[in-house]
Amino acid sequence: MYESIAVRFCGAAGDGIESIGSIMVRTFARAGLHVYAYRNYQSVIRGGHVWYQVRASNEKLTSFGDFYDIMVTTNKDGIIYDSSQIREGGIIIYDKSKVKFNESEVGKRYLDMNIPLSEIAQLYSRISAMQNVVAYGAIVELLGLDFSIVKEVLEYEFGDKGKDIVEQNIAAARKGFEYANEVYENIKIEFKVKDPRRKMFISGANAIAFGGYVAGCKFYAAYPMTPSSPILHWFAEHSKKGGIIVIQPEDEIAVINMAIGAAHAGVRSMVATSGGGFALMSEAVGLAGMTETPLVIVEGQRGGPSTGLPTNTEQGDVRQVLGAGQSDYPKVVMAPRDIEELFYSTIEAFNLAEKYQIPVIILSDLYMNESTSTLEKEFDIENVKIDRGWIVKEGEVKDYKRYLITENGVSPRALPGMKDYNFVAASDEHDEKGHLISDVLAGLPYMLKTRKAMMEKRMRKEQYILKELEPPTLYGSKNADVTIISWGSTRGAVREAIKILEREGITANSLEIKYLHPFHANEVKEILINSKLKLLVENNYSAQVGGLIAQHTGIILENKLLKYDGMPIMPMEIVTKVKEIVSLKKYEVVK
Amino acid sequence: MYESIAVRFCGAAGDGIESIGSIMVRTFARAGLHVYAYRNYQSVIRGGHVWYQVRASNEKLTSFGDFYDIMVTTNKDGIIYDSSQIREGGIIIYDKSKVKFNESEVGKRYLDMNIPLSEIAQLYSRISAMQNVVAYGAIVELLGLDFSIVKEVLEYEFGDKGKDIVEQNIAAARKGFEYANEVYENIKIEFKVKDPRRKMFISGANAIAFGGYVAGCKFYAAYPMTPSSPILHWFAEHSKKGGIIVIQPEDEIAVINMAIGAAHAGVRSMVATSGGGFALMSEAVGLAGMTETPLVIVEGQRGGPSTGLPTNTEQGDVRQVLGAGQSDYPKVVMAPRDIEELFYSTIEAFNLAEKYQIPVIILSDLYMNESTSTLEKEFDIENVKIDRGWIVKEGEVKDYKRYLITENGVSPRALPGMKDYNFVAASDEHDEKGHLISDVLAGLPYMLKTRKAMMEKRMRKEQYILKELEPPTLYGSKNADVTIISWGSTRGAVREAIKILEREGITANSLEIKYLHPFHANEVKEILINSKLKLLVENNYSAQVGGLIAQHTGIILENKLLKYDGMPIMPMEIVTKVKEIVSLKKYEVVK
Amino acid sequence: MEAEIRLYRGEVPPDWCPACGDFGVLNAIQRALAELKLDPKDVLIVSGIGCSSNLPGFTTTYGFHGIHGRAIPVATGAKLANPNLTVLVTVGDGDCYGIGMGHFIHAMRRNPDITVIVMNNQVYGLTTGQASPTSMKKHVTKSTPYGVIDDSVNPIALAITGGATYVARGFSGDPVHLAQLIKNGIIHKGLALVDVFSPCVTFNKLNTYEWFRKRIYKLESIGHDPTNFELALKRAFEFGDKIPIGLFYKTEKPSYEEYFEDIYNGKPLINHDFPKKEQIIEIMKEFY
Amino acid sequence: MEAEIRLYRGEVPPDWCPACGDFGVLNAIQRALAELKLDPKDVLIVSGIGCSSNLPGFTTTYGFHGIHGRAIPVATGAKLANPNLTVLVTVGDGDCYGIGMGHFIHAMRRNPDITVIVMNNQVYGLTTGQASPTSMKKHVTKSTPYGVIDDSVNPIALAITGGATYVARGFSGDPVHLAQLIKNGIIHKGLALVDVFSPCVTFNKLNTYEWFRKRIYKLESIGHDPTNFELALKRAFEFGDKIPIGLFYKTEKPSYEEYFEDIYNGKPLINHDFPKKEQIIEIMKEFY
Ligand SMILES: Cc1ncc(C[n+]2csc(CCOP(=O)(O)OP(=O)(O)O)c2C)c(N)n1
Ligand SMILES: Cc1ncc(C[n+]2csc(CCOP(=O)(O)OP(=O)(O)O)c2C)c(N)n1
Ligand code: SF4
Ligand code: SF4
Ligand SMILES: [Mg+2]
Ligand SMILES: [Mg+2]
Repeated sequence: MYESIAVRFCGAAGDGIESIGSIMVRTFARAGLHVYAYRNYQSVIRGGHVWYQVRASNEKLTSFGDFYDIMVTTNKDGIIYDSSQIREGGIIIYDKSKVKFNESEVGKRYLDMNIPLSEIAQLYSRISAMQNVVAYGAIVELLGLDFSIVKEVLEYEFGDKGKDIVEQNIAAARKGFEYANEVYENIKIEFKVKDPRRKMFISGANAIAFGGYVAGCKFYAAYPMTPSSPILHWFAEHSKKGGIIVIQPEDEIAVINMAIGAAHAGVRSMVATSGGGFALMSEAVGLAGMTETPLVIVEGQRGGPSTGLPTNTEQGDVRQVLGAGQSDYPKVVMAPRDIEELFYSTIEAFNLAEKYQIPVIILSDLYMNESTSTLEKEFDIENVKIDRGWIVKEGEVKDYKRYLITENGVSPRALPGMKDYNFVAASDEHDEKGHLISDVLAGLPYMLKTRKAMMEKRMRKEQYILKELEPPTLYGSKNADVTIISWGSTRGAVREAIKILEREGITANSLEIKYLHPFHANEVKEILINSKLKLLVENNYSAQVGGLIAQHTGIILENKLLKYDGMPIMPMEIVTKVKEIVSLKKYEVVK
Repeated sequence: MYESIAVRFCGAAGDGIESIGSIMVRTFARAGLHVYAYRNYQSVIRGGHVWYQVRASNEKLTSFGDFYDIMVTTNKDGIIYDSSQIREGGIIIYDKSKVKFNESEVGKRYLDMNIPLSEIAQLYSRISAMQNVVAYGAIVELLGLDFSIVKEVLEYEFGDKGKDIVEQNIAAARKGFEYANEVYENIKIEFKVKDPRRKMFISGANAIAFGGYVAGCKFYAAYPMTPSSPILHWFAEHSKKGGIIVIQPEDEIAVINMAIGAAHAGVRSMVATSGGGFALMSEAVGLAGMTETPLVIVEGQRGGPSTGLPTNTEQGDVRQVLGAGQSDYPKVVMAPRDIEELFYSTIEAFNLAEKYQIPVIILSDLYMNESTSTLEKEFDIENVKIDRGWIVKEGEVKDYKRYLITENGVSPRALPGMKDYNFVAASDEHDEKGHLISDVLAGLPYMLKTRKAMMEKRMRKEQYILKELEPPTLYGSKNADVTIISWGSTRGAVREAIKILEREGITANSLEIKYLHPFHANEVKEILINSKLKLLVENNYSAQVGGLIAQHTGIILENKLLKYDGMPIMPMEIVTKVKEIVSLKKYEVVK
Repeated sequence: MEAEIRLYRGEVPPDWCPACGDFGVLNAIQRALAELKLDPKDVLIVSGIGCSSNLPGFTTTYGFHGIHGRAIPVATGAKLANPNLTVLVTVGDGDCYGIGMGHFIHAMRRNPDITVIVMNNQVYGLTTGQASPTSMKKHVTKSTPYGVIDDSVNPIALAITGGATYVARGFSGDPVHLAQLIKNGIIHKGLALVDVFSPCVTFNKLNTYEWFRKRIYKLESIGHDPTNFELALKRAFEFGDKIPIGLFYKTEKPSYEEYFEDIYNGKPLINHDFPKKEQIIEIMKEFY
Repeated sequence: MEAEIRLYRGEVPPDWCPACGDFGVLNAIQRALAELKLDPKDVLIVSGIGCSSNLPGFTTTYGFHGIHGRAIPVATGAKLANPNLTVLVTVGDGDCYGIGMGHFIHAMRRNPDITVIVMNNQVYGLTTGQASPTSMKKHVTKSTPYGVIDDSVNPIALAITGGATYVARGFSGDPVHLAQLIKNGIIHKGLALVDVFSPCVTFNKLNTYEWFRKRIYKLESIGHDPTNFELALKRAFEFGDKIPIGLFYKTEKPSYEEYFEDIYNGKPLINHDFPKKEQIIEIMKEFY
């Protein structure tokens, strides 16, 4: 009995790999299974080598898996490049009459499942992608799933293309199903569905977009950039239904300044980009900080530096977002740790942004934005809270001061159009009324005092924010041999690694950081001081969060698993590294 | 006998304060005195309150002084706002018939020196600035300097405006001189010049520009921004004489990309800006890192966040420059600690940039860029070394690989136009030949390996760079009671504070950090571990370099003097703070 | 009128140099607003950075004094969020035609209903007098001690070519005429550009009030037809002994906000409700 | 000719989709270089980011494949540093007319001697098909599922208005004609803009080869006079059933580098000496 099962579809860009991948995802999810899916592709529109791996299980999954059990490939690249990751004894479905390769090139550890994919596909369509549908039918059979689900899913997927297309696809899948049933009746992968209620599933990018919608985002601007473009696509698609103005301006600088304008006027607004676009935005992030304009900014990290690896993942932009814009201004930087959290964090981000009148940065990455996962439970819509912070009502305040100095640094926010609250928001340093002190008054005693007070007022917000951010806790047993420190998307692999380690007799727990700024220095320090062996896991070259931890706690983590080849960190890599440090007893002295 | 003497000229913008300030500077320097001068002004072109303080001494000065001895003011603002900083018993030169104020508004601790500045000035010119020239003559008399120097300096200053103007000015100054001599013959400030050889003096901005010229910079692009505009002005002025192409493009993004283009073509190129402009450049800084293009970038910090305090100083952009651009790439960030060092560091920056084919960031600030100081010795031109790094010669290399993997990460650099070395520099990840691996190959085994190797090759440079950067040492006695930690421009005030403390029986030494990246972690740690009381001094809100020290050494400095009101840190502030921590014995545990 | 104008006069007195052209522009804006009887609370003035960009601080309207070069995007965002606001942009030539050029051109093709007033003094005033994109060829400035070598940009011609629907030029020395141009610009549905010769008396010793007075003439005075695209462009290139001011070009096309009418559904975005549970659940069905 | 063209064919085969318009552009560039007998080592091709911007990697010349939107500044800097290089810019419509618009307009007024070739496919290809600044109104794309609402930019008209000295448009479907436009652009002293209709066969199902073939005609064929500014602008606005390709406009003005001739002193900057001790000491006198 398999705990989880993973299917990998291989092909070239343009072969419909993405389409068959999402069919597989939907099939599993509708069957009641949990799914985690990830796609590896290249920055070319056609050709190259692409794979889409869909993993399913009765338990909630947190990674697409180190290995897979079934491969479908329509060319030899899949076998040559990818067969080393197949689980010993796994199955490769391909058409021997079409896919030719030199067996000595690959260490054969799999079973062949030769299906005349091409011949069958051609019965129904000239599009080569149909081969994958045939194989898909065979997989459904292999796993012992009911064919009815195939019909349902293909109807959903191709419904808008017309009845004929749907029928063709179903017929092709059926042929695959039958072929497997007849020719390979002895090959079966036992896989019982425990809870047949269909599961909700969503991609990371969509979780952000949907979260934004639920939070009441009314203005979304973005310039396309992998891996955040799908957020733009979702918003554009839902602009009418959702009542959201969605625009694609000329560049990222216009994007963020438009969003600041919309936020200043009073609506919740959001932008999303990747590292390069964020660099361009960074001046205006400081503008939002200085003018105390609420704004949510999504930074989907990808491989850098510069254009780098535009279709691969990395967690390398921590220092960039923390250092965005000159001098100091209050902000929040949060790194949600899975797809579910991306949704809730986006709502949280809007609330923090408005409550504290600050820019909030959601640091995601390509791995998470482009992964699709089922959810433990459907999103909890009942308990969504909207906190718009202190927006004054007409008549509420006398002798209005937009930048009133208050204990928690938050001042009454008026929106243009309101009576008696007229003010100017300025990027220059200003007094409580918003009048510039940076020019006529610069250097004078009043200015020096006011400047100090305003800087302190703004920065005080961070103390209050920190108090309301949930502090990190330790996942797993308190006295574990090893504490694994991760942040953002790497948590998924860590959780799975812990399970595997447990089976091998090593207890590990995990410190999973979400808030990078402001930082829970005391809590993190407390946990680290009380933990034994420590391993930092980051998807970047220079241990950027490791540096942050040291900065705030004085604890320099020496054991590190750093990966920067563009691929996400996988559970087995962590397992291996943990075993290594356990065997070397690399205990660290807390310095 | 005064150790040093400081003169402050007060007035409104447009009153010629800057001009009289530099006349005073030149007068002292030509007389053989050391000078340190700083101007406080506002972001308005006319009006407001401006002062220019010129301090002189027989010893080298490192700050413009906490107090001054003589004020010249042509309006009451000087007296109202500034008289609290006059040294007890100092002299204020003003025209009682013009400058009226309520004596009760100021705590009178000075001597009046009433001179009919306006009446005298009007004899020679209708320009009100002439009043300052009269006062200047009086000051020369007060200090017992020879009048011949006045003639010399005024000829130099006004020579290009014609003989008449020169004569008018000299006559006005002479009248001031004579008036002081006759009416205030009993007031004298004894001040003997020890070494009458004239001293070289230069502003920080000019030191950078001149350093760039000496280093062989041939392409300079900039968009105006305080406090780096004077660098542009110097270069523009000297473009023909210096053989330098100097342009002012449409924005900072064009600026840096043009400079990268010029550097790629093979000339030394440089840009300068302030925080906001740097934010816009940050994407392209990463481009220089990825394409391994040598580039020198000057970031002159000023008060932030956002437009902030455009005419005041701050050291708040550390995190911004360290985090510039997504992911990791090799770079150097250096913060020269005085005007002399700005010159030498600019040359050093060009050598490092070309030797390691990286962007080098010089982090200066408004205080330093706009201060003028004499030098201990004339710039040492004899020993200027130019190191262009590994530029291949035609025929030198076979089977050329632009991004050859080498031990120190430095690859052979070819320039367009050279035979047989044709290559493409790409912002996408690439292999040794420069071919893109980011698209067609993404995710494939070869790509993963190559990516890792290229990332490591580039980052290895930093290890080699660190070895050749001069490590920080401790200034002052090894076993001092207090160790003051500073970086960049704050060193000047620290040095002076140490002298003052010494006189009061407190021994202090000082760790003065210049290189912020890569960082001398071991050396800094060693010094801090062995020091007793520690005080961090920074001109920003959040102790940005304090954070950097903690990140690299694990040592969190608890005692801090942080200033963020736009004014530079002054010696007496440090003295006071040191006394406070000494009295509280705030010893820090090294954690 | 003076009493009405006073309604728009802010607490903070302008900090411009005496006789700076920007006084005339401020005056003209206040006059235009007064003539239109706009409540200051319904007006949002957005600026960038420069002497000129300090303008919003001297009025009683709402304002946003952003960063250098980005006023048009900020204004566009604000207008989209709340089309009930009268949105003005008040910036300098460096801000709008230098660093802001990309936004300027793209705004023309979008045509949001904002009025862009550019105080064109042909120098960078606040940074003490470097050349600007409209500085004349050979002009000697701090950054061009050997004279400007770039051809100057022609904002009027670019705006017309770029698709602008109201393109005018005024002169600070004639604030009454200027006020009319601004007023009509505000009335105009769509983007109105009002480029203003607004002399920098401190740093531009070439393009002075005098210099302009000798050269400018009013397009109205020669019966120019502002609906004629080709003629408008022709006049736009006149910049020598004779320099036209007035309305160059005016045409009708939908303003940007009009494309979003089905989203507004009769109300500015800021008055829209947050999504309701049923709506959310409806959309959530996609994720199964 | 084929043999000469092969001289410019790089080691890496283009990774564009089969039938992508950019193949035609690559081909035309190689042909133009071959006809001019330029040594690949003396050619620098600068690009930004986009499918089109991958072009330099497929040639044997020197190249700089920079960041999105910034190719023109990089090329300008390189040309100034070494005017002996033949500098081409090869970019997409998003790169040049979207994010790069500010640089585009400012380049026109400077007129550096570079040749800017824009592969205009009216979409963002590499990011999988969003609308671009040249997308046609109402075009349905991933980012505009309800159709494009912005008016498209008119790069030809903007370039002419902006002061460009050589403005042409080609079609990838006619690489021989295109090669001539590019070749003459390279020969032209000053900035040459060659906008190219270069269909994205994957994401632009509207503006296909077919679509263009039905509409385009050659300006040469109607005897268009490219020295006539007004006529050039008029033709630039033709974009309906008939769409002109060919040379719209050509004029003479000094190229940017010419302004620096006294600095070059007959040699490109890269061949200049480092300052000599005496020169340094001479300048150092200022600081006394
Ligand atoms: C990104 C950025 N770059 C540079 C500056 C410095 N700066 C302030 S105002 C200004 C130019 C002002 O010129 P203009 O827009 O013509 O306004 P004016 O002062 O002439 O009215 C510049 C370059 C800045 N604030 N931000
Ligand atoms: C600053 C920045 N923003 C966004 C991107 C993402 N991006 C890559 S290519 C591209 C657009 C490509 O369109 P175009 O220039 O028309 O070239 P094409 O692919 O159509 O040839 C974008 C937006 C980026 N690389 N950098
Ligand atoms: S410097 Fe020029 S633009 Fe600025 S306020 Fe003075 S006159 Fe006006
Ligand atoms: S996506 Fe379009 S532009 Fe890109 S290579 Fe394919 S056809 Fe060409
Ligand atoms: Mg200006
Ligand atoms: Mg395109």
